[in-house]
Amino acid sequence: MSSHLDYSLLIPELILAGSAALVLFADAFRVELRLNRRLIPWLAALGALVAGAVSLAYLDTSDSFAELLTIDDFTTFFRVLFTAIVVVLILGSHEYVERNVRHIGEFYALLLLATVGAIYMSAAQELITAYISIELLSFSLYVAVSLTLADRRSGEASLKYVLLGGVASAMLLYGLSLIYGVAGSTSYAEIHEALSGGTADFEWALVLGLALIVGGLGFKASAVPFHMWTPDAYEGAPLPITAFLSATSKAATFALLLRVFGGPLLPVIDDWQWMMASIAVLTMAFGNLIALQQSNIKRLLAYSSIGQVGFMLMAITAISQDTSSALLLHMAGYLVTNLAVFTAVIAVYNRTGDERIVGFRGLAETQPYLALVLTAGLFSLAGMPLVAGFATKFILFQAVASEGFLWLSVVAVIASTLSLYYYLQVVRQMYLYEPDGDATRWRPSLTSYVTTGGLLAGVVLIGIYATPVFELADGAATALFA
Amino acid sequence: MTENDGFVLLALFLLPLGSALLLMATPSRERSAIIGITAASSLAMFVLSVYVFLSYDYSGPEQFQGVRAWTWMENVGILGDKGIQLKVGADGIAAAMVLLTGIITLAGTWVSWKVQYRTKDFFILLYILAAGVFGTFVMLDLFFWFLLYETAVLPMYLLIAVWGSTRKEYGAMKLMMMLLAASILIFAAIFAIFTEAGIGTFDLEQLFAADYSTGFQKAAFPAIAIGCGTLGGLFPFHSWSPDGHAAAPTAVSMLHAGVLMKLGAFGIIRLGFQILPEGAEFWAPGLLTLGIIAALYGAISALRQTDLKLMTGFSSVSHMGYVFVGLGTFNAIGITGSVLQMFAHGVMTALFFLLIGAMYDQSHDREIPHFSGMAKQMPIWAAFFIIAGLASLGLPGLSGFVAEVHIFIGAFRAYPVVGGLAVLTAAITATYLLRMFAQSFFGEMHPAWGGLRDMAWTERAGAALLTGAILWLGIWPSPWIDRIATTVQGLQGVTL
Amino acid sequence: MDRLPLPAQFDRIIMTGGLVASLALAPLLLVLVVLLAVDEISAPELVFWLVAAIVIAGALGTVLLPNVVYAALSLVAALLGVAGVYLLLGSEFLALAQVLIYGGGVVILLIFGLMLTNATDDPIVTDGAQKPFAAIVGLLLGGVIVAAAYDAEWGATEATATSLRDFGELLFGDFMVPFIIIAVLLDVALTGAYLNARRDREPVASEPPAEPSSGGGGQPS
Amino acid sequence: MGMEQAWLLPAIPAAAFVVVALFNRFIPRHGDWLAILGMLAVVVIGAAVALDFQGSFDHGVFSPGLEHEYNFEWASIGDVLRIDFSTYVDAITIVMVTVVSFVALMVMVYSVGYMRGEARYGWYFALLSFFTAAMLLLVISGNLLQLYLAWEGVGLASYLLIGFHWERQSAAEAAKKAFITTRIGDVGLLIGIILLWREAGTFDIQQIIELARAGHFDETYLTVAMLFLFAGAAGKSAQFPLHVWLPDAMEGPTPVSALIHAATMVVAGVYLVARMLPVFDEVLVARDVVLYVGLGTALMAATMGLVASDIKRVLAFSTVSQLGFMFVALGAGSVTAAMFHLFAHAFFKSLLFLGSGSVIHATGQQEVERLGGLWRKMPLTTVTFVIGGLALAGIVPLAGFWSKDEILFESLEGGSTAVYVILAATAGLTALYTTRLIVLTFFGAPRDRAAYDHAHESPWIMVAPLVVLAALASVAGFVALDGVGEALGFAGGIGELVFVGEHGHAFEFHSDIAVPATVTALLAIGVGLAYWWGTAERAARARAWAPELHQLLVQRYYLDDLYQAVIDRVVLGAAGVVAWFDDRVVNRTGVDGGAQSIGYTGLRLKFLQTGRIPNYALAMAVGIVTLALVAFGTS
Amino acid sequence: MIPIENFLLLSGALFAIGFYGVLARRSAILILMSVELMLAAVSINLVAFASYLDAERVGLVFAIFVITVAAAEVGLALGIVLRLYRDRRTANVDEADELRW
Repeated sequence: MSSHLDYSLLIPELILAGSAALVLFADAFRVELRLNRRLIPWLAALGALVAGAVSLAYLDTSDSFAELLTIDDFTTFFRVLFTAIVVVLILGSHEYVERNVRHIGEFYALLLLATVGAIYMSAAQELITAYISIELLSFSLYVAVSLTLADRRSGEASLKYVLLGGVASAMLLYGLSLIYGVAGSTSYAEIHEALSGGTADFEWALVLGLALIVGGLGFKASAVPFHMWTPDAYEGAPLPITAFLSATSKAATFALLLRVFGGPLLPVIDDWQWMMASIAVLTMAFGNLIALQQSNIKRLLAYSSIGQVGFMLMAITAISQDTSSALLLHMAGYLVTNLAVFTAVIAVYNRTGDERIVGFRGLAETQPYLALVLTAGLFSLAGMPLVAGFATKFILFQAVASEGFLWLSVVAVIASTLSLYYYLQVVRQMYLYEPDGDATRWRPSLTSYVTTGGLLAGVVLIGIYATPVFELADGAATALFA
Repeated sequence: MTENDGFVLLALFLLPLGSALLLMATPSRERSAIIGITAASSLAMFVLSVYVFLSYDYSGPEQFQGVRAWTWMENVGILGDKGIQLKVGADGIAAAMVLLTGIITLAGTWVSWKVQYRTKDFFILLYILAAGVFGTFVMLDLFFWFLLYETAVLPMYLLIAVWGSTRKEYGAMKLMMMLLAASILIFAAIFAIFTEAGIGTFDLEQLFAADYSTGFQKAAFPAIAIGCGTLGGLFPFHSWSPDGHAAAPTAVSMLHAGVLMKLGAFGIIRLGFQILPEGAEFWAPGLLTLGIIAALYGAISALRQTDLKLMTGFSSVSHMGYVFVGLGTFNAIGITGSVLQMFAHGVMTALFFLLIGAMYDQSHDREIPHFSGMAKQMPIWAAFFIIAGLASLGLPGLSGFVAEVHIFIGAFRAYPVVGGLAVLTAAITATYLLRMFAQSFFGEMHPAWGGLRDMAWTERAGAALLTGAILWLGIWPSPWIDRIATTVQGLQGVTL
Repeated sequence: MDRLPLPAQFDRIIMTGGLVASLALAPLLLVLVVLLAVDEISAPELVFWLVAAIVIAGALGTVLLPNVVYAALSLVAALLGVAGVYLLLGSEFLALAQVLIYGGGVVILLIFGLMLTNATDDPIVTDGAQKPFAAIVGLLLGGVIVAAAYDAEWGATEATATSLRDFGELLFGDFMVPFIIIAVLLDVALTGAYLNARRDREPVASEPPAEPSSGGGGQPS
Repeated sequence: MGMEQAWLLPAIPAAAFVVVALFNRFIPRHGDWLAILGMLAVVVIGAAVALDFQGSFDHGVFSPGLEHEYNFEWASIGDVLRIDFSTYVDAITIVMVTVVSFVALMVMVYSVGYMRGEARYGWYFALLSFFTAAMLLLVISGNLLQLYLAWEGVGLASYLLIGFHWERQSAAEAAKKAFITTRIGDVGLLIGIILLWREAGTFDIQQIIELARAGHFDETYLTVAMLFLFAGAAGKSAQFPLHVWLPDAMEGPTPVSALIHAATMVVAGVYLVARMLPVFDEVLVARDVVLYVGLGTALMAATMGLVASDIKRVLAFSTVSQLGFMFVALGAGSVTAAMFHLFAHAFFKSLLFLGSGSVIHATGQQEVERLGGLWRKMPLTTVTFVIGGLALAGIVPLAGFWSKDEILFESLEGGSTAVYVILAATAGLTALYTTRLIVLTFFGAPRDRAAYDHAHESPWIMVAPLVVLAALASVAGFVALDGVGEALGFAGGIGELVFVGEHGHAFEFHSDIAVPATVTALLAIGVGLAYWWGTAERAARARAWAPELHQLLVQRYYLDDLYQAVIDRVVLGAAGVVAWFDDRVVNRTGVDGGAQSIGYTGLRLKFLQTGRIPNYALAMAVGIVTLALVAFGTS
Repeated sequence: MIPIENFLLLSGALFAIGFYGVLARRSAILILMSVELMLAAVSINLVAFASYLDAERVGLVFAIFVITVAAAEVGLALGIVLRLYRDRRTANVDEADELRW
């Protein structure tokens, strides 16, 4: 390995980590420094914003740090995506955090560090780095999930997450070790070479390794049957973290999946394609079927996000440059939609403190604006037209079908039709019933307005004119397969 | 139509969308403003649709007129040149359907001014629906075609569940889920077609031109036929229709039975006949069979219904059955007939629902046996109702006859027996309608309904508009037939 | 062994444990010696099998023993055995690290955990209801892995030792970034542990957590 | 002004309809005068057309192409399907136009008196105009589809007029029954039309006839087609088995019965068959069907008329029976006789109806059992009614005599002796029930004093049409005589003019037929007088002698009950089954069931989520192991 | 010398045993121990491959990282276990099933 250590490539992450440290510091010494607690989120958001802005400077570069991390359009895509997510989340949830989280310094620091991990997952081009990044993200989330100390569910969720996470990473590691043994290297490029050379000698070892990797990463992506932690963790976690789980950690995992299965493991696609396909089908089926029976909004969204994972796994199954670009497009649309939903839910929760779906009764009366945002978001998740969901799903499924997996995309369409049913359950509560309890109109905070508004705009915009996003995604995919 | 009329076609569905946005902006207190906006935009839509209909040049050389395309995205991912474009254009069929939509939207808007509860939201959703319908008719890009097709279905749920009556939630959910379950098949078909064509574009005209293996066509057509057919109330996928209509508020029933169900048949023509002619030819008999079953089935079920709206719903199933019979004949006369029937049934059934609504809003009762001698209490209402009924039972001189006779002729041409059954159905239709008249309109006036007032002016206007359409088509149908027939004769593989 | 940094009252337990272990090992040792004598296996293999035996025994003890303290101790045995394996594979540094981190740190942590959670109170009911399934799955998994291992043609017989220098260069040269990341990761872990383990739930105002400085230390440059 | 303007005939009353229907509230007298003026115009134009026609008629030989046809395209699909609006005028048309326009005029005038003070007075006249328009359109239409259009139009008019007093449930029911029954016939008609089109590729009647003559059609195919066509005719003309609606149709106002259900609409069927007779001639099977249906109906209706107690129903049955006569003539292949009888029948039957109307108007009573002795109070009505009756009975020299004589002759010619005998017997029955009717209504002792005291002669405006029609009923028969025709200015006499092409010879008098017929009629009248004069105890005895027979006749051979049963049991039963199927199988099982089962699956599945870490881990482990094992198996 | 299969065999057995522990044990801490075993198995694999097949010895680095992460994980997990214990006086994972379905 040539040690070409160009730290300038890592500036955005340094900024993120630095601001994380800064936030911790400020929170710790805020008494001495006479800092207002409210400043901290803005500090964190600012850091993330700067990082995102800086990372834009890396457009069209294609360089690598010590052949551990690639900085190309793919990475840039995700850098921007993740920093954007974290900014939006911080802005959208700071009231919630003030109310429900004691250690806000740690909270925001963790968000930022997790983002670093997520970015490196998408940038890694070598197994060790990838693994460490995964763990960084996971650990941050283990902790973050546990952060509503007043709520015992939070602790339970975190325990489940951490223990099962440990098992999962053990599985993943064992798989990686086998791959390492088979290919004799941890570098994506060299693995690709080795595997292209023919794998007759190690057939079983290889497929076992693949199976373990699929399982391990399937856990992170919460794919059935490795998804079991998801609903519990989502329900126990503080709402912003739930959002983060369903947004960043998922996206990062898929970035990694794209890198790994689209790169080093591509030569042995025949060995893992069917695994992905079967897991995808299982995931779609389970996620959507169980979601039909939920009564808690967090859990509902958890299961629905599982269902969504199924759609994305299809793209991995039928991986190719086209599907990857379609997947990236869908992911972008999905993230925006998802955040819109979550920020709206958070805003409502700040008012009602009620997680049950029936808690949304008559929202159309008391807060029509948020009701609209939620409806748009949920419809978009269900893949309805005029909002992001339809266009992105349509293109994703079409891409998968074009790769010869028509049956898979048909299953997907069935699943997403099914999903509409439970999304409608929420819409029903908001529009069909009068609010029980106080029916007085109320106004969410300005930041909620801004964030939800922005996201709603995004949802609609992607829905009716997804072209720019799609072109970015296509660029990223091109970089990935270059 | 010249190419610049593409802007008109674009305006056709941007207008309702725009006014929906405008309505969102207006505070819901400003009732007069809302009424003003809706009045203006619905009138504009009507005028535009009439213009489109009239200016379609049926002697002109090209099939699609007013064709205009705006590139949406191309050369990214799976998409090649002209991958997805916003491409509008109308043929004779579309022209007729656009006119239909314009008429019904106008009438529907008028009667909806009576809505008191969340009027603004109602109109927003209604216009989104209208936009979807207009768009589907004029869209020449498969992606947008389907997008708008779904858009037309989307608002249904809330419209019915919030403003509906009786079992509204059940009806709404059932309608929504069944229709979307059906579009699964359309999705599948579209994916398959795009893949099979392999030209990386959703441009319909190119997809028409592309060649598909016969086997593929035979495999893909049923998906489209059932997928779209469900929206068209094709037996046995019709059961959303009666419940949905029974639950829906007036204007929604009007638009839905009047226009939306036509989208289904329209889809079969657009995607089925025009993309997969061989498949269509192969499956035509099947379509015909289901159609005639639906016609008889709906009519016979209607005999037993006591709820006025349910009866109308089943009669819609029956009449849409004619449409499928016409399509199934796969000859020019039959298909022309079924397009005519789409129009005729559209205005006729819209009138039905308008009238039922006008009565139900006051009486909150639709049980036929509960009424008698209504002609005394609400003469104008009864008169309109009888006209609609006569149109529906295919009385010459009214819209129904013109359409049905074409279908009959076409059917006799292909399968005389089916033709005979179709004609028989018309007699059954007469039976249940006349039974209803004799029961509810004539005889001693039931004292309980002494309080009912005759139709409001808006309703009269709407009813008059629709009746006008019924009579016009009935007495002087050539404007329709010329436009439709030229297009139909252009369909590939269709026998004369 | 009494130098293990454990509370004194564990000595007896440890003694017996060691005794039992050595008794169990004796026959195996015998067999191996015989095999060595008839030249079936080489000397290093003999060592390997001994170490392997320790590891496996320890592992089994960890997952089977009803008494949690015994379980913990046999974990120590297993992990130390693993250190031995590292030695056999010729990487002393790893062996050292293993002993220090596990023997010196992790296990102590675990045992304290056991004490703090009074897991010692109910040493009997340490196993869940799904034991049989667990056994089946475990066996299957092991079988699968072993099958894979023996199916493959690894095409290498000779383990080569690694000099500490090479290792150091590798670690702090090419793998600098992962090293930094892992530093950050440790901060995160500590934060989490500390926040969750704190007994009082009051928001920290006065004393700052120790991490930030090291978090800053996580920064390169 | 000539045949080119034939389209004016329907156009004028149609216009009148629109104006009166929409604006009658704003027009003095609700616009009845408008309708009547319209009719006058029609009569005039009709005459003009007739003159123009006969002017262009070259004496003696029948020459095709003489008929006059005017087309313009109504709608067409390329050259596949062409639907025209076309008028066609020939002798038959002329007869129909004359009859329709004249009777309609009479009825309208009469109605001014009869309907005075009615609610919806204007609407009534509007409907009459509408009916006339449709009827005239029917008779001048040159193609079958247009004919069908008009056909349904008159059906609608009849529906609305029967149900004119819709507040009476019975009226509403009767209207419904009439419409549906005729509709069933119309199904046949439409099928027949389309079947003809299918082979001929045109709706134009003359072209179809030529093609048929040229043997373009397959024999059986044509037979089927013509039978369907005849089903339509039978429906409109109330022939067995579709005759049931006509008696009930008497719920309508009496003038309406006179116009629609005696003179004009009900003869549309006859007109249709006459119009298509050349085609029927190609398939004699169908023609025989026409003949025997007509014969059966004639006899059956006559017997029922014998016992009916409602004055109007008696007339209705007699109408059915007379229509039967006409069909027999057509079945025997003679347009002459049929049209001649149609012509005559129109006058005396409308006369009879209007007379009965005048009676009802005067007494408010229409049960013959409760009338009687009215001749003192309303002499004019009585006289005219008797004239009409005798004409119906076929007594020399009244109209009925000549036409019936012609029919009997034809039945012997084209039919068989049996047919002739039965028909003659029926004629006798006709005379019998006519006598019964007249005797019970106008003579003998009044049975219902109240009605009797209330009775009075009708106003002149009602009596005048009676007189006119009575005069016509007396003389209409003579037109058959060449001399009269010549005198009227019809070269070769109306006989030859109208019935040209049947048999070249001019009309001739068949003493061998006429004498026995007349004798029978007189005999029957005698019997009738003997039975019902005075207290009619003989009639009572006769009734007691065969009560079952009497019941059978009173119950109209139980046909109505049979149909009712069929509708209630079979049709509605089937409908019930289908409705049940739709609700249970298609809906609850198919749709809701599917949905619920999906939901249930979800419910079961969610309990996999036990919330316990070991279970979760187990799931993962199982997943991995399965993947690995499958992978090993496959690779 | 020692064939590599031996080491793989050892690690495989260790991994399986560890997994068994995870599935069979109730106490969160015992489960943690079992996870440690699994991770140890992984390290054995890595080191074996490194010293047998990889001239660059990357596997050793991987192994050291694994060990570190494992240690960190124990620390974090224990903290959470303690919290759980404070919340409901037990460290048995199957009693922590408030969140389910």
